[in-house]
Amino acid sequence: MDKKKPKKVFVKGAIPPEKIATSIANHQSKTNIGAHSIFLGQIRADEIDGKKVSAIDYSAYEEMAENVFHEIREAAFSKFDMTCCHIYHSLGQVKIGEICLFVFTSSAHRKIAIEACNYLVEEIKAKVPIFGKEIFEDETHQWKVNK
Amino acid sequence: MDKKKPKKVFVKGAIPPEKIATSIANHQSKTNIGAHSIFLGQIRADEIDGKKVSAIDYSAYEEMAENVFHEIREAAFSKFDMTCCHIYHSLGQVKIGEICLFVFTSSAHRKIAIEACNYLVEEIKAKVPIFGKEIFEDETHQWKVNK
Amino acid sequence: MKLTLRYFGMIAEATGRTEEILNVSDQIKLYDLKDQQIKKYKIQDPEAVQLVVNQDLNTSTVLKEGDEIAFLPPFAGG
Amino acid sequence: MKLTLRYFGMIAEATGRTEEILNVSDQIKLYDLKDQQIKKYKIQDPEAVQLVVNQDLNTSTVLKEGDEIAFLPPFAGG
Repeated sequence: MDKKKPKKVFVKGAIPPEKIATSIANHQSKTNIGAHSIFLGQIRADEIDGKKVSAIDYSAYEEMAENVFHEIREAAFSKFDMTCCHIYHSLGQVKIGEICLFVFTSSAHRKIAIEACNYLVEEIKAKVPIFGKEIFEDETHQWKVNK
Repeated sequence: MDKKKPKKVFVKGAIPPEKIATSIANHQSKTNIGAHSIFLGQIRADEIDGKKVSAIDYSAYEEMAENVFHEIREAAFSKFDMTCCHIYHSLGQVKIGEICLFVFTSSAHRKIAIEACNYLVEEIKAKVPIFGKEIFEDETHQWKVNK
Repeated sequence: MKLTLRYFGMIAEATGRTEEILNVSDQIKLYDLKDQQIKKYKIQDPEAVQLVVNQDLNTSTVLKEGDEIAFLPPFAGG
Repeated sequence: MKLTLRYFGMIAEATGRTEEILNVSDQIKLYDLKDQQIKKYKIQDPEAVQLVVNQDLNTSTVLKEGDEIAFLPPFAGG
């Protein structure tokens, strides 16, 4: 399918729910698909030492990150019999309650779509040079670290 | 959260992508959520003995099915620390390429949302009395059986 | 006693109806009822037919007046 | 030789810049460069700082003219 075409992952600001609907609708012509698995990361209003997070400001080593995203997709295609695979990640400020990560996998059968989606999420968290500044309501900040 | 309210799962015909976008948007005010996991079942144009599926006509033992859906949701809430959980399934005719199942789980952390979503999908496939008539392009049909 | 029988999916197709009310002996057991209807309607693959009394999968085999017995073919949700 | 250094996230915050071009001895190794810059900018938690040469995580420690060396703090994608 669209395995070989390198795709841009980063989007400016939050990922709107309508973008997700459009992505889903775009797959209705692919009638060999039986299952989609979607993961969405949403910004949490964490409270740290009495201060509440109001947004995360994402930055990245962009050129490297796009390459790593591409490699992760390629690895997923070689491991899993996916029909399609799409990844979008925010750059810049994303407010609490908004979506910052959208991973979308499709396959003929559910187990493949689900496993591929999980694989991609874990790989993205571990390997892509993206940095997150947690901005508190009082405009101070701290740097987020993935667990 | 909305654990106790029994909810109607069945919808008439295909589940439109816009319904999925609306569900996602409705969770932006829940700022304790960090991760959503979504599973979508889509009708495949399977070819069987040279005949191509054009739609599935879903029927159900509705009263029992709504009860089983409710029990499955309750069990998932007791097993997984979810914030929210939504399930929608089509009744009646759903064409190839359209969505017939929408499972949506949310949690503070990704592993819980993902595991809960997988659990729900497997439980739904195994335990809910839903029946599917695969309609071929020549208007003959056969009955679908879950594997 | 009177029982309500409900048929679904390929079973409803075989019986030509989705529901019927039967008048049966008070002593009839669930498996007898199943055998009787399977033969009557020549329902294929009886092993795959699951009977549910009053929407409860964990059902007893003893029947009583007014019970609703559903004849369910294999599930195909999702 | 000339090297391009790039700083990200909390490291860019500590250095006060996102990029600089350094003129260094041809013999400098990657870990020497790391030590030197960590000390210069008093970067906290040096164990957590990962250096990447020309965007390649599987990088050699030998540097050459024109290399781009990125100083990366812990990842926080998703």
